[in-house]
Order: sequence, then C-alpha cells, then structure tokens
Amino acid sequence: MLRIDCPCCGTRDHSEFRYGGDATVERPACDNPDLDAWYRYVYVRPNPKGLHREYWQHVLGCRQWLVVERDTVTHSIHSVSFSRRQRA
Amino acid sequence: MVETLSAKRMVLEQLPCPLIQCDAWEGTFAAFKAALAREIGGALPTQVGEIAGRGGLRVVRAGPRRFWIFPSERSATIASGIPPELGCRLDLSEGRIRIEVSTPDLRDVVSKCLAIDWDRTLGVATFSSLHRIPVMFTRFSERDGEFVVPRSFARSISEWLEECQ
Amino acid sequence: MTPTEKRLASGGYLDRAQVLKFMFDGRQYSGFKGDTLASALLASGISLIGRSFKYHRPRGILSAGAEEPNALVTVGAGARREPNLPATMLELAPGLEAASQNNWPSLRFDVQSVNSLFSPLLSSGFYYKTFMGPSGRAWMFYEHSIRKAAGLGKATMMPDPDVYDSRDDFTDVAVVGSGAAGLSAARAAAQAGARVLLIEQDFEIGGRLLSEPAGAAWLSAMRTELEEMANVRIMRRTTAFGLYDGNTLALIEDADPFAGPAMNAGRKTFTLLHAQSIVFATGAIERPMVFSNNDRPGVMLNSAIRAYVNRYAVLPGRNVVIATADDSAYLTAFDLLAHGARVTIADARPLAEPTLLAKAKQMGAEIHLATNVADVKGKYALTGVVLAGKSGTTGVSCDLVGMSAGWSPVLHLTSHQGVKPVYRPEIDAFVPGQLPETQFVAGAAGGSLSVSAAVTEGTSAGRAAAAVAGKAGAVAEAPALEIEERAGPTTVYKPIFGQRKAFVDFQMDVTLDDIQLARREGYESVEHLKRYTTLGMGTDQGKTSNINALKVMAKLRGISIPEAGTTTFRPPYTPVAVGAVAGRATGHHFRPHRLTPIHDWHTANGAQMLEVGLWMRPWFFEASGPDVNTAYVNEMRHVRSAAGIMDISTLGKIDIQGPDAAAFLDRIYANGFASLKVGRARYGVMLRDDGIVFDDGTTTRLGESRFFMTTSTAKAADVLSWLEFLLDTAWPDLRVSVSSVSDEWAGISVAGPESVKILAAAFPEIDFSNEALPHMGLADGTFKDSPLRIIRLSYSGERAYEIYVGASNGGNAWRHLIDVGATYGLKPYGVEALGALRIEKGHVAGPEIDGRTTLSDLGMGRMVAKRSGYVGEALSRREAFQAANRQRLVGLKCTEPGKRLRGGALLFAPGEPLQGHGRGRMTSITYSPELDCYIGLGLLAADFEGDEVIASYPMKNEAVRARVVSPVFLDPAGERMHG
Amino acid sequence: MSRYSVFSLLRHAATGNRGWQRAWRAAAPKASYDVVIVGGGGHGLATAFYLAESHGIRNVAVLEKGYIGGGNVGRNTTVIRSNYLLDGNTQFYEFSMKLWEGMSAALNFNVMFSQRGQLVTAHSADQLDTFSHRANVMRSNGIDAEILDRDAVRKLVPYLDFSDTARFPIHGAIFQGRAGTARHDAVAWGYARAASGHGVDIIEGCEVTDFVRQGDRIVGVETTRGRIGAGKVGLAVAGHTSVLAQKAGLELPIESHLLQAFVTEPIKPLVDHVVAYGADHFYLSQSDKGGLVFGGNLDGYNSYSQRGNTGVLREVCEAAIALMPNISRLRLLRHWGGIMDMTPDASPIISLTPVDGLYLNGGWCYGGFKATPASGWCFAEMLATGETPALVRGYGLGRFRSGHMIDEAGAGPFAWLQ
Repeated sequence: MLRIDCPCCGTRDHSEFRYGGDATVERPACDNPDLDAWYRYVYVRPNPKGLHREYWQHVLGCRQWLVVERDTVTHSIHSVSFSRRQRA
Repeated sequence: MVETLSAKRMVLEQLPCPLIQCDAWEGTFAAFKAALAREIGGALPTQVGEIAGRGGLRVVRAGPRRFWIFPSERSATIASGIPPELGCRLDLSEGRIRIEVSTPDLRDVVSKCLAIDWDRTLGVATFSSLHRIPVMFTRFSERDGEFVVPRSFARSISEWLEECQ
Repeated sequence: MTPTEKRLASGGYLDRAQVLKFMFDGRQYSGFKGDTLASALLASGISLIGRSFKYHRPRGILSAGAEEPNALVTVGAGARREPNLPATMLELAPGLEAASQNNWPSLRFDVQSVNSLFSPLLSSGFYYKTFMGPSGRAWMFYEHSIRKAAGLGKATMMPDPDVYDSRDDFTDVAVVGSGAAGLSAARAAAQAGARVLLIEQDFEIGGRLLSEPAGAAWLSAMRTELEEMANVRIMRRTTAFGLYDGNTLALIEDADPFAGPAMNAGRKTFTLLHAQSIVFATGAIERPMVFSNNDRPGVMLNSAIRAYVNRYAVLPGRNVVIATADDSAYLTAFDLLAHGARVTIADARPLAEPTLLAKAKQMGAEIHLATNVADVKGKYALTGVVLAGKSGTTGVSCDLVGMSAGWSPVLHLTSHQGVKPVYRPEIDAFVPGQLPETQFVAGAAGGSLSVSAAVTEGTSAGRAAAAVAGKAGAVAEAPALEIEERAGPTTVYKPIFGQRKAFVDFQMDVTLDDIQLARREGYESVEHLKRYTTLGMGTDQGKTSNINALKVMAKLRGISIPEAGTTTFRPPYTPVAVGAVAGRATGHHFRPHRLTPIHDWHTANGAQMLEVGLWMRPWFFEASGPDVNTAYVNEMRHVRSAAGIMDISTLGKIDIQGPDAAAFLDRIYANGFASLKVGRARYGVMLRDDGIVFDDGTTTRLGESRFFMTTSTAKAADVLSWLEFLLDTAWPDLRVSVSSVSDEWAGISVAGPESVKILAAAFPEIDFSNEALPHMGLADGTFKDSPLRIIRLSYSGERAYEIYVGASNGGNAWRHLIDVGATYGLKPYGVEALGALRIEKGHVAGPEIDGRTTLSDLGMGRMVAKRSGYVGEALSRREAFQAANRQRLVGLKCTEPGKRLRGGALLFAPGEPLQGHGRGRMTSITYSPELDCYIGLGLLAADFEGDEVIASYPMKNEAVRARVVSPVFLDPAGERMHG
Repeated sequence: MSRYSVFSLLRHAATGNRGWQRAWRAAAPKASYDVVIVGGGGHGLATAFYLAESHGIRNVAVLEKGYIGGGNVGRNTTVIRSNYLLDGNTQFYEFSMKLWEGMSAALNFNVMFSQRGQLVTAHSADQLDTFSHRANVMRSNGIDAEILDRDAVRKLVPYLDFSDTARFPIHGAIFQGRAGTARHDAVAWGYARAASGHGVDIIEGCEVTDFVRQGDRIVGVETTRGRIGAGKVGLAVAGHTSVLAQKAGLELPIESHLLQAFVTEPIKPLVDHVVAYGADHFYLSQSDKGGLVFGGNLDGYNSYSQRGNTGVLREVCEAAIALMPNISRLRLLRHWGGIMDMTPDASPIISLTPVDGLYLNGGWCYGGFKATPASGWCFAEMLATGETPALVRGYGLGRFRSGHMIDEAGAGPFAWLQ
C-alpha cells in the first residue's frame, strides 16, 4: 500500500482513498466553450516519470480531496495538502 | 455461521445511533465554531478524530469543517440555530448503527478489520475502512470498543466481527 | 549405519520427552518435538526424498533452511493436500503425513527418470525448437504431455476446509531475523523505548546460533530478556516475505501445531506490518559447489551438516568428505570429528588458515589442499567421490559430502523496493545497496559474517531504528558472545567447466551445460539466462543458484560478476498460501452484503433475491409465478391494473444544501435546476467532462437552499465523489455541502391506478389530491418517529409515489403499506418487473447509459438546447457526437407472431447481409402484456432509413423482424401518471 | 539462420549441443538505417520482422535500452483472445488472432500458442445479456464465440465455486475456444531471431536519449551508443511512450499505470483454460510449467515502478479463492509489475504524428500482448507506406479531439479506471 498522510486523519493505506489523477491540469471555467481547452484538460497528460502532483480523496475517512506530491518511480510521497487550501 | 467456542467470548450489540452533522462553509469556520459551541454549550474538539463529551452528548471533529454530534437520543433542536450564512445542519440519525463490541480478543479482532495502529485508537474516533466500508471506530479499553457503521452494512459487519473472533 | 546410530544420544534443541510419530510415503517413523521433517527423516536413515523437476533424478536434503531446492514433499491428503513443501522447514508435528512427489510409480523406481538419458535432447529451451508441425495446432497435441510431465506436486480439487487470517499490524521497529544480529537489534531498540516486533521464520529463536553449541547460553539469556520486555513482541513461524511501499512488510505466519485446536484461529496468518523502521538481520545462505552429480542424495551444504549435528542431534554421515572454498567449513569438520566421524577435507584453495589446518589434522582429518570434488559416486546413497587435485584424481569413499562455496547474504527483502544489491569482491558476495533512512541491515545480511560483528551491528542498528521512531532511551552494551568463528573466503570460488551433470539450479535441473548453451545462443543477459533456462524459477526462487549462475556467465563472457549483472528479487521471499492473503474474505464474505431496511420482509415473503453490486434486491416474488419470466409479467400486469409496491431503498441519495446549492445543481446537471420550485422534483441528467452521460435521477427542492438528489444504485458512490471533487478542486467558492443520505432513508415506490387510494389510507394526514400533490410534487410528514418524504414520481408510467421514510422505520412503513394496501390489491414486485415497466415507458437505464452514449443519443438533446455552462457541455459538441450515423435511442416492436426479441441482438436493414457490427443493437427488451408482444429499446444509426429492422441474434441463430417506433410505447401523453 | 526442427535438435544433441548459433546476431549500430524502431519489446521486434518480411525493408535497427523482451512482453499474463465488442477492435484483434495461429511456423520458433479456450463468468442474467451482445458481434464478424449456461460452465470447469456460499453465484459464461495463451518470452525471441535472420540489427543496451531533427523533421536518434540516423523513426516503447514522445515535443493522452501479475508454485495440470471472473477484476490460467498465472486490476495510480503493491495482492487472492476455493492452499511464488500506457478509452494508438518522420505505436493498456503480431504488421505497413492501414484507422491520435473514442468498458477518460 501507499501510505498517505492525510492532513487531518493521519497516515492511512491508499485503499482508503479514491484516486483523482493529475492535479496540475487546469480545469477551464464551467462556461468556457473552448473545445481545445477542454480537450487538453480532459485528455492530455504530462505523465511525468518522477514527481507527480495528483488528487486523492480520503473517501473512507474525512472525504477531503487532497493534493499529493508523489514520485512515480519510487512511490515516495513528498507532500500532502488539502485541495481547497491549494486554491485559497 | 459456525458456532465456535470463541464466539461466546464476544458480546456484540447493535444499537441506534442518533447523529447530527454540522458543516461550515469555507471562510466561515471561526464564526461557525463559535455559533456551534454556543448551540451545544461547550468547547469543540480541535483535531479530527478528537472527541469532546459533555453529559449525554459526544462531539467529534469529522473533517476540517465538519462536526458530528452524537446525542443520547434523537433531537430536532440540537444545533438547529446555526445561521445559514455560516454553515448547515443535517440529521443523520437513521442511517447508522452503533455496534458495541466487548471481547478479551479485541486487539486481535480489530487487526483483522482495520489498518489502524491499535495503540492510537484509545478514546479517539477513527474514520477508516472495514472491508471497504466507511466506519468510525472508537476504543474505550483493552476489550471494549464501538464501530459506527452504515445501517445497510450493519449485519454484514457484525457477522464479519463475529467470524474474526 | 542404522537409524538409531544417526540420532545422537544427547544435545540439540529437541524435547526428547515428546516422541512424535509421522508418516512418509506410507511408512511410519518417529522423531522428537523440535525436529523438522528433514531432520527426523535423516535421523531415521532416509536420505532419498524426492525427484527433480525435469530429469526426475533422485534427490535428498541439501540444506537445513528455506533455501532447500530438493527435499520437497506433499503434506496432507484430500482437501488438505499441500504440495511442494520443503522438508527442511516443516516442523515435525503430531500426525504429520508427508509423501514424496513427481515420481511414478514410486520414489525409487520412477519411470520418467529415463528423461535423464535424453538430457542432451532436453537441453534448455529445446521446446522452442520443435513441436511446430505438421499442423498449425501441433503444439496443442504435444502440450498435453508436456504439461503432464511438468509441474511438481498435485493440488487438491476440493475447497479448503481451513480458515486463514489476513490482518494489519503496526510497530515502531520491525526486526527481521532472530540470530545474533536480530536479537541484539531487538534488545537495543526496545531498551531505547521503541515498540519492537521481532520476526523469525523458524519455530525456534536463534537463527544460525542454534547450530553453535557455544552460543547456547548467550542465546538463552537474550531470549529470556526479550520475552520479559513489555514493548517487545516476538512472532515465530513467521516469514517476512515482502517489502512494500511505506515501510510495509508482508508477513506469513504458520499456526503453532502444538497449540492444539485453537479457537477459530487461522491455519496461517497474513499480516501487513507497518513499521516506522526496519532492521534486516536476515543472515546469509551458504552456496553449493558445482561439480558432477553434486545433486546426489547425501551431498549437503556444510552449514546444514552443522545444523543437523548441533541443533537436531543427527549425525548424517560417519565418513564425510568436506569440500570447501571457505574457512567456515572447518567448523563443520570439527563438529563431525568430535562426534567420531571420519573426515576428509578437500579445500579448493591452495592455502587455508594455519590454525584451522593444524586443529583439523590434530583431530584426525585428512586434508587435501587445492583440491576439488570432480564427481560423486552412488545414485540413491553415496559411496564415494572423485577428488581432483594438482597431482591428479583420487577416489575417496564416503557416505556424506559437505560443500561450501561461500555465503550469500539474504538481501531479498532489501531489494524488493528496487534498491540494487552491490557486489563486494572481498567477501565474494552481493550485499544490500543504499537503503532508505528508515531501513537498516545488521550482521551476515550485510556481509558481516562474524558473530561478534553481528552483535555490534545489531545493537547499533537497533538503536538507530528506534531513533527513527523518535525513541532514544539509553541502550546498554550487549553481552559479549564469544565463540570460535571462521568466515569469509580467501579466494573466490570459481566453478570448473567441463563437468557433466553439474547442477547449478537443483530444483529446475539447470546444469553448467545449460548455461553454456544459453550463452552460445545469445541468452547471456542474466534475465535472458533465467528465462531461457528457467534458472531460479523454482519454489526456492534460486536462493542457492543465482550467484553461482552469475559467476558461470561472467566467466563465460569474460567479464566481472557485477558486469554480468545482478538479479532482481521479487516478492515473496518464500511461497505464500493464496488463502492466507485472502484471510476471511472468502465465500459469503468475499464482499460485504448490503441490505435494505426491508430485506427481512422480502426473504420472509418469497422474494428471489439478486446481487446488484453489493446490494441484495428482490428479483421477483414467488407468489407472482414459479419462474422469473412468468412472475415479472404478472407483476407488471398487476402494477398497471391495480398497484405494486417496490423496495427502492438502494437508490443513491444525496443531501445538498447551502446558499449556492441551486447554482451548483445548475452546473452539474445538463438540464437546468435553478428554476425548480420549492416542493417540486425534476428529472436530471449528469454528463462526464467528456460529454458522455454519467448518471440520471430525480432531484427535489426541499427549500430555497436545500435539495434531495437521487442517483442510480450503481453510481451512488461515484456521483457523490464527483460532486465533492468539483466543490473541493474546481469551485471551492460555492457554499454547498453534499452528504450521502443513502442509508438514512428507506425508499418505497407504490405504483398503479390504485396507488393514490393506498397512500391516502396509509397516511391520512397527508392530502394526496392532484392539487395538493401533483405529479413531481412533494409532501412531508412523519411516520412513527421518523421523517417521511413523499414525492409523486413515476418510473413505470402509472400514477406513482416514492415514499422515503427514516430507515429505522423502513420495515414498519413497508408492512404498514402492505397491510393497508391489501384492500386495494397491492402486491410487491421486483427489479425484473421494474426494468420491464420502464421499457414500456421508454426510460433509459444502465443498458443505454453504458458510458458511450450522449444526451442526444438517448433522445434527450432538447433538454439542453438553450443551456450552457454545464459539466460536459464543451466536449459534447465534438464532431463524432454529431455524426449522421450516430446511434440513437429507438423503440422496437416485434412484428413476427410467436417470436421474441432478445437483448444484445444486432440490428440490420432487411435484405442486408447479417454481418459485421450492424446498424445498431437491442439494449433492453421485455414482453409487454399491454401490447401483447415483445418490445425493446435499442440504439440505431440515425441515418437508418425505413421503419423495419432485422434483429439478428447469431448465438441462437435467430433473425427477427421488428418495427422501429417511438421508445414510449405506452401512454405517450402521460395521462396515467398525471391522472 | 539454421532452421529449428526435431532433426536439428537430434543432430546437435549428438554433438553435445556445441553447434548451436546465436538466436539473433549481436549487432553494433550502423551510422544510419532506413527505419529505426525504438523499443525491443514484442511490438518493436514484430514491426521489424514484418518490415523485412512483408515490405522488403531490411536496413532496419531495433534499439533496446536493456535486453530485448524485458518490458511488458516478458511481464504479462500471456492471454490471447479476440473477444472485442466495438467496431475497429473486433477486426483488429481477430486479425491478430489469425497471425498468432500461424506464428510458430512463420517464425520457425515455437511460441507455444495454446488455443485452450477462454471463458468469462457471468453472475446475473443482465451480465449474460451483455456477454451475448459481445458474442453476437463476434459471430457476425466470423469469430468463434459461445454462451454457456450455468450447467455448461460447470461441466467445463467444475472446480469453480458452484456452492451455496458463493458470494456472486455463477450464472453462465462467454467462451472463446480459439483464445488461449503463448509463451511470452518466446514471442520476443522468435521475432528477434527471424528479424535478425532477415538482416535487421537488434541492438541491446542502447538507450535513446533524444531525437535528431532537420528542420521539422526527425532524421535520427541520439543514443547511449552514439547518434544513429534514420529515414523514419517508429516508437514502440510501451510504458515509456510519454517520456520519449516528450523528447519529440509531443504531449499525449496517455498515463503510465502499474499492472501486476502473479504466479503460483508449479503443480500438475489443474486448470485447462483461461478463466476470467466476471464479478471482479481477476483471471487465471496455468502455464505449461505448471504455475497458475493470475492477473488483476491496475494498482490505480500513475507509476513507472515495475513493482506492485499489497492492495492488489489482497484483491487478487480474494478473487482467486472466490472463483476457485480449492486453490487456497496453493502458494504464490512471485509477483511483479509492468508499466501500462493507459489511454482514455483503453484502446491503443497506432498513428502518424504531428512530427514528420515520427510514428507512434503505444497506448496498449493491458491488451498489448495479444495484439503483438497485428500491431507489428500494421505498424510495419504504416512505416513502409507512410499511410494509415485500414485496420488501424480507428487508432489515430486525433480521435480524442474528434470524439471517436473506442471505449470498450465505457469507463470514460480516467486512465486508472479503464
């Protein structure tokens, strides 16, 4: 298991979490009709070999969506934070 | 289920679980906390998992902006005065079952249920996964604990606990 | 030598008071508590244990540990038969029944040992070069016999009657291995204040110290000290078999066979141990030498001989040749000499430690320096060896050969996470590479082969490991452990080429010749070598063969050992029972059951239940008919003619509140919700970002800023997470709270022309008139002490109500409705009828919302004609979604009397060849009692011309004509539900 | 290249097996090639073979950073089937199946293609309907398929759990008799040997570090063994497609994910088919050596590590016992991981790219092994002609922008859920 240190629940198995994929892709505004912007957001991924910022929801815990920085080669986790405070 | 000698070592009881959930909006948490503290008449737990109790009321911090209030009985009034501009209240008193477990093998049983460090469960509300089901576990002693589980899974979890003994 | 002569009169870690009888190949033997099957067999004079994988050569016991490649047996019978277990790891227990394997008709006379004669033909990879003709399926013909010849033991065909446990555990410091290093580490870490878990694969604590009589007192004192410390837990019979992310060790523990029938305890227990830090004190494994017939029963590792003599009090031979390239073998010689054996030492090196030589001579050993074993004589039992020295070859008679070619640190676990081992030439061994800050190595596992180093390194590793966990208490010096020790080669052992039947991998029957062949054919990278020759692929995972093979390949290629490569170790270290990992999650408990509040009524009243995801739902009720096809039609008729009641508690339910709740819904649903009036419900469809339909359901506005959403049963969890994702990551400024209330509310649907009467009778305080509660209207109330929400919604097309009541009174409300409704003919119906009723109304469900259809595909494009800003909008305008041949929802009506439609039929134009993917497909079908024919929903190309299709169902050789009609078969104006 | 046969085996055995030659030449890189294929896995080697065999293009190099066949072709669970539902997939995988049926003979290398049949269990009437739709599509496209009811499944594979305690009782199954398994390493070696025999240079230990451009066109690659010129460059690098494509300035709709495989200790014949569990992500078959080979779900997060985690280990073992309660005492011998290029519709990409001279073969998700021959065949044709072969017209890079996804599972643009 990856062991993800949820900022409010502590370190847990990743099986308590739901994966949400790349957290660096920018979601267009909801009324943005630009097909290309949406195409890039939905489909195109940098897919780095190395550090990856990604969403995980602690779905069987506090239900918060988190942003995790994790190495895709070593699986070591560098940081975990709430998604909301990322934006604030 | 196979009747084993051990099953009798475990006392398992399913009980109703009155519960009020209170959520703050982002940016209103301080004012919300103050309002909620006034509503229930006392300080709120600060860490997620921390339990604050007074009288028949237990308050658990269930998330960064979420509290779970466990009254001893259903109540339409608890926390009903939170101003809507600060947050909201949701009565969840029907959807959960409290499973109280008492057994000398509690540590062993819990190790087959939760990927949680036993030494960190005493007196703390732990939100975790039991067989992929969201549960809240609290341990009161070496042999007594409770699982708050979704009602629809209560029977399946009870059987699981009994068979893990 | 008779069996009794092999068992020494005293010594060893045996409980001689407990004599244990056991069976091997149908004959009874006895041993003591403390024996392994291997030591008990050796003590009983049995040295032929099994047959090899490919050539069926007779094999005995090579080792005394987990590395054993040869002595594999099958234990138990019937449903408890377990093949391929190494006798060296089997704790002798009351009633143990073991049998040799891979032989027929018997161990001694094995027909397939003829394979050995054809060994040049059966060289590595021979099967890649033949069995290709004459026909294209030739391999299928040969494969049958090849498969039968391969495999080792036989698995049982019966379900396992035993239970297993799978659990999680936590500790500050995990110490793997309980030899001198592990014990020292555990003690130090515990003294520093850490919670320590000491893991030992054997049933005895002590590791190789158990073979060191001089270490017994130290071992005993240390064990007692640890057992008395409250912060130390010791797991015996437990193998740490894998290291995973997050400093997690996977452990497999065998139940104590002497514990008696423990209460409901697992036969084996799988544990995921989450440790702050780990000390690997896993020791080292001795390597065999490579010479002709080195696989014969009676050829053993020198360290194994020591273990059998000292730990198990078995003298496996009286006339012994000790072949070595390593000083440690002299200790074996001394032990044998001390017990009166005759010993000849063949040391491959030109020189050895003078003190060792002197002592060996003084004790009576014959010593040959610069001498190797060239061949072994005797098939089932040894008669002698051929020694090759500078002066030529000599024959020496013997009944046992010991060999050592150096030591391989057990670094498997340290490399599971990708840390590459590093070669250290001075000890001729790979040691663990740079480990993370939370992991430590101590003792032989790190290449320090002396016992005193093990104690020192163990102590410092234990202290450091505790510090990682934040524990830095005072650690007392470990008691000194003084024993005679010799370790480390003075020269690197090199296999000698040109020897035939010189085995490198005993279990997989890979010889020097095979490696040379692989090299010749270009399979020279270590991974190619392994895959081509199958080296290291056995149940022993090549523990004794990997390094020797690497040396052979390095020498053949003329490169250094590290240049030749290292080997990747993959978990598990030793094989792990599948059942143990599964634990209790088997059978009925494979997945949890989800039951509605009304479940018990269903099972008590003749419901045939159906698994729908984790939920159990009534499929149909036996009172409606003997089988599903009769029952569902009757249930449909009943709903349309009187009234039916259905448990819809499984629907996903989400409470949505907050000042921005309406704005939020307006974005997440493709159709608009801001305009929805308080007290009214609306059908809504959600799209994914890619414009494909995600889920549908109804949402009711309970207040200005509060909504009650329902989702499909299947998507409930996905929808909630999706809403939370959008709120947490995309629109954190929206003040909205979403919570699952799926378990809060029991859901009951009452549908049919009589429904209003039933509701009015059941809930007299509520006004059910069209004016007070119109279609899509909401009424609130209470039932007993639970809240009640009644929404007038129809899925079936009849006048219908969805009754949501607090789950604790769900069963009561259902029974109340059943009681009250009896007068009006109310009957329960199941999901089969529900699915059929919705088809008659043209409502889409799972078969149509299949993750590939758009709103327009499902005939709902006009819902969003004037909207924008909703999730999925932009990509739903993509070119492919507007294509002329896009498949769209249609109704299909069977036009051939006496024939039926089937779901999954392909649709073609009449006259068109029934080939390819067709112009569309039938997604859902039902018999319609109202129309007295089969009807269905389908997806059909929008540019399909004509109003007739052929529904082709090749699996039944059917092709049925159907008319393309509106998907709404019944009451298109909706008069019944509005009524 | 000397032919393999029972006679050559006999002849060589008589001379102590000393006369065998290298299966493929150990080639050193030349200054340039007509076509450089990056990636010495199954697809790259097959492409090289068909370039030489079908198109007469023999001045070809296959560059492999490690040893050939070290990636997914040597890490998969060896299942071969052609039971695809959607237009485009159905025909492609069936074409691949036909190539499998002639592969050993074509390569003169026994890849042990064993058409033992594959079944997927169904656990409800609805699921069986879904399978029937698939079976209808297969039959209508000339592919063998059968639908079995519970009794027929029981007759075929009586050791599955038909007891009352089964959590998801077996309702029926879909069966393809021509499906089966092959010896995965042999596929890489067989293509390598045959391609090498046609003059293709197979260069191991040669990692591509960058592309060489002339204007907008790619004209070669920089490698750890020097610069190599190329008329055309074909990428066939499995899990590392994004990493290499990025060097060429391409960002792709691909994520790398981890898929594990498991093998038990070898036992005498027990499972005669490939059996997939329709109630969960699990399937198994028995290798000719006797081990049961298990496959499961993706580990579920982006990864370039070739090692799996304990979550899937538990899930796979639970499902194994749910399907076959008699294998609970059998022991797992090894488990490992491979890196999958996951696309947003779980279908592959064989495509021209916006970069002149660069051709892309990737995104095979977990279906790459069975596609090996057809992928090589079509990619070779694309490299030879510069055109998209009809069979892979649906596998273009542009399909996500236009909306022409081929999404068998309907799971949507979430690579880890596909």
